[in-house]
Amino acid sequence: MKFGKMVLAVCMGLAMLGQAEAKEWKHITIATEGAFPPWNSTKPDGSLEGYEIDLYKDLCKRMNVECTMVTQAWDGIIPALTAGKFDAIMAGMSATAKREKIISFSESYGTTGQTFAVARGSDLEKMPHFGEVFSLESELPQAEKAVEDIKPFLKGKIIGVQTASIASVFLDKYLKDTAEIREYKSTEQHDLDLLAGRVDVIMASMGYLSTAAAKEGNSDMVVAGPRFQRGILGRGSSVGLRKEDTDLRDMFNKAIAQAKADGTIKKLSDKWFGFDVTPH
Amino acid sequence: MSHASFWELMNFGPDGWGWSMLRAAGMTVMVALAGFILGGFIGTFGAWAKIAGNRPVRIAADAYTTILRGIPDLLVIFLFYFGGSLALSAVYRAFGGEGFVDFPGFAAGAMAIGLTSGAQHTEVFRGAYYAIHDGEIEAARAAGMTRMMMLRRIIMPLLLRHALPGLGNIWQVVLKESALVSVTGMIELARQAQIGAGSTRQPFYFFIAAAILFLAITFVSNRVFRFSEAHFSRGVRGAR
Amino acid sequence: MASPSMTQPGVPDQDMALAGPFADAQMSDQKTAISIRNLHKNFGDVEVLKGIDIDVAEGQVVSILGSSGSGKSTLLRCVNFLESPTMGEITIAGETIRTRSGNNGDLEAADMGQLNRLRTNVGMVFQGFNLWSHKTVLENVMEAPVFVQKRPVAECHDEACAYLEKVGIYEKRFSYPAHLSGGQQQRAAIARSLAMHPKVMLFDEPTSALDPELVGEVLRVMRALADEGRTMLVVTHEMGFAREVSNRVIFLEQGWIEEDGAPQTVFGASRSARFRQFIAAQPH
Amino acid sequence: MIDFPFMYEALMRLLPGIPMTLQLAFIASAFGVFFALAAALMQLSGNVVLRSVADFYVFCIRGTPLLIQIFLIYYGMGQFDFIRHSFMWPILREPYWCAIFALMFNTGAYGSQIVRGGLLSVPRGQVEAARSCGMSQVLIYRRIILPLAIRQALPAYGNEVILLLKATSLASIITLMEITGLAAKMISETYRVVEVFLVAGSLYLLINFILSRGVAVLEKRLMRHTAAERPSSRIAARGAA
Repeated sequence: MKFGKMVLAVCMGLAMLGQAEAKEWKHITIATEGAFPPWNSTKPDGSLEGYEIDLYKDLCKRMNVECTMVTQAWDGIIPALTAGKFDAIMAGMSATAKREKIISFSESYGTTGQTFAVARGSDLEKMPHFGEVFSLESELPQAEKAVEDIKPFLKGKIIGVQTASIASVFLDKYLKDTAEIREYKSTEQHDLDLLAGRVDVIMASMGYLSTAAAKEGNSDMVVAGPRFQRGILGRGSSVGLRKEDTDLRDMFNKAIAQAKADGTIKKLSDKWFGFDVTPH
Repeated sequence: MSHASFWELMNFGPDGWGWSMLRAAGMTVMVALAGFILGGFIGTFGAWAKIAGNRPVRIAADAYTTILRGIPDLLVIFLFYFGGSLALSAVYRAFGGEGFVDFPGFAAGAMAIGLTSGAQHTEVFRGAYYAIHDGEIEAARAAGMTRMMMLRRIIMPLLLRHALPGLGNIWQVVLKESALVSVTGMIELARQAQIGAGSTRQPFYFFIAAAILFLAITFVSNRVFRFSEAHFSRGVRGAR
Repeated sequence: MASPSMTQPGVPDQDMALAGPFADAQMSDQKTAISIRNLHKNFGDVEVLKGIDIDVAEGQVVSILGSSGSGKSTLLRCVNFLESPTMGEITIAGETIRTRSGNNGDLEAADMGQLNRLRTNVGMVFQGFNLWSHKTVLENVMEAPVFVQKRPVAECHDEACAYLEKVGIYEKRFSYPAHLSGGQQQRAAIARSLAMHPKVMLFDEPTSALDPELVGEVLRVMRALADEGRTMLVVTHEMGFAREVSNRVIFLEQGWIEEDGAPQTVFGASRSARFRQFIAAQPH
Repeated sequence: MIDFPFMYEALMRLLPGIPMTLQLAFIASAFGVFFALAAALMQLSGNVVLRSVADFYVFCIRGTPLLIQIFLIYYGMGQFDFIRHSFMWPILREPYWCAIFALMFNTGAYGSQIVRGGLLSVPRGQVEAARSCGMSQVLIYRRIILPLAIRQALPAYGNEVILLLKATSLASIITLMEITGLAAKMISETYRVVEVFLVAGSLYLLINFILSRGVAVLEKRLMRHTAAERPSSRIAARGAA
């Protein structure tokens, strides 16, 4: 019967879609978000650009594998990796202890820290410690003092942050009782709401915010307040991988180490961020 | 905050978003169509199960339609998107494969849509079957037709005629549901509009453009359905 | 053809009759309850009523006969403007309905307030009963007195019960229309229109939708109303009712009044060949 | 394979989302009914302008996905200075009200088709009877047409409320923490999609089950007047006849 044939065809088709990856990696599918400039973003024609787009091409050349890049919405990116939709994540994702329970990370290929942005002309622009960087690992007391210093400014305000981001973890820990926290699916959405006046502050990666603020149409957005990194914020953006693919992690680590050593990472970060994001 | 006009954004030059939006509209139609056809197969089977199946089969079909009508489509798409890969991989490994079965966003979206619309297809086909007069089937039997011939020559054409208006409604629903597939990262209209809105900070223009494209698709497909409804009804009426 | 003289109420000897406890009609002198003047009604190009003049005196029971399509229902429906006349004048209890030209060439009421007030003077009983299906029988009867005439609820309730008693379905007052037989429904509908204390009652083929065995119970109620001296305009196919109960018979043919007079006269020796033909064709 | 303690934890975390889900659905359908009624009356009115406006509204809403409508109202409106400086902004600023608006417009358009069907189903004769009693047009609508139309439309409208309840899940994309929003947040922390969504799905299923039972009970109450529903009263009627 026709129906039976159809079912058979569909099943066979599905089976062919799924070629198991061979043990030695010849082809890697890497996922990014495509909405987190300058790390990664989408151009009008649908193609991708950004620091990670340039970087993955370099790394794949070093690993001598063929790579394809796909986009995936941020809040489903880790489940999609574990579900086997792709093999690696390069989406400005910071390696945190919490995420490492589920997936593994390579060495970091960039870190800019997390900071705030506010609307130009608002009182929040005057938050103290602007331009200072605090490590939540080695300088924890100072960092926590800085948080106390900005609390009076944030009292009763609304902070926008991307769901499942390290900034949201930070806010959850330090500012949950001070301000109302609203979670967005993508960083661009909280930018829109900052400009529209629905939220008073947003928190995201320094690299993202400084680029976003420089963008045309965002002249009303300014970076403010202290910058935090390390600790619960993780050790910088890294390639996210399935735990069992240790061989792939070793390959990425080796390639990243090479790219750091020969200055490729510095060169690319200067191009995209305007400053060096090489982690040390 | 905005400066560029609607037409500056939506032009078809190298910096314009016109082609991207059109491409995304094409993707919307493709994934909706794939889901609709898949839903049709599921619905055929479901209707058969409800009409002619034995008790357990009927209960299963009822459970399927009840559950899928009771939970949000967004959840179904999520579940299917993530759960689908896991399940397929498990099956694949059970048969001795290694690693992961890739499950592309398009297939996931189409299948999720197919699964949700299948529940509606089931009800439409069932209703259409019951709308066929017993006399018409009896007459076919009296004319000495075999079961298969009766199905092919009498029941199917009549079924289609009764089902067409319902199918038109389902198509509308499916078309709109395809917007939810954007959560799987597939770049269809809704997702493309979000990307454009984010990149240019002009959300209104992008979402209105997406809305207009959806309306255009709706309008055209409405016409197609109305035409085919008229066609099928005329044919049958003429034969009477 | 209707001659002007036919429009006069021609049956003084039948001037009756015992006023029942609910009768509003005055017996003293013959006031005109309804006056229809030069009534025309077109449906598109079809002329259904071609100039009707009727004066109904208080206490008169007028049967309107005619073959189907003769315009008798339309005539009745024009009286309370359920159908908009194309031309003409309706006067109810001495008050003429004010009209103006509507969009489609027909007349329309110039003052809806006046029309609605006059409508409460005219009770109407329909062929299809038209009881409000979401209300009980009692609610149906109380609806207009309470919400249109704004009379005290308690008073309306007691009166409604009395009317239901009168038409013989008091024990059904809490039932919904769908639970009643056709005859019961029609009697409820009669009670409903009585409850407004109408000066005139219009009956639009009240027994046509009923099974033959249920016709009698409705006719009995109508006969009782006639005996009370109520003014009634009845479109009917019941020859028995026309002959025995009404004191005036109007025969409508192709939009004209073909015959108008006392039943004895009309049924006895009609001048109209059409009417004699019509009578002959009726089942007995 | 199924981790029950985790599912229990998920249930406990999703339960607080129920009030938000119910609020969105009920407030939106309460307001939406008026849109539905207004659009239906406009569509049935003889006035060409009114009818065209209503037709256009219904066409636009039914022809576009709710997702786009929500985005358009939430992000799209916020794009314009004149809206951000208008008296509406204190309301449009809140994602909660934007979601309500979007859901309300949406259900209004779908509901109007149901209401229109209900209005058209009112028997002409019963309206004529009301008219012959001298009822004004307003009174006829209030006492006869609407009560009858509501009874007719109720089952379909109940279905629409269930669809609306499912649609509230989209409010999560504009930061509202209803059931799906909480589920998405929990997934972002635990990365366990299937279990969390199974729990969320069951919650929706349960709410919709209760809702549909409620509609059925209401329907039974309102449908007392139809003979088929109450054999007992038919027997009573026959006995007394």
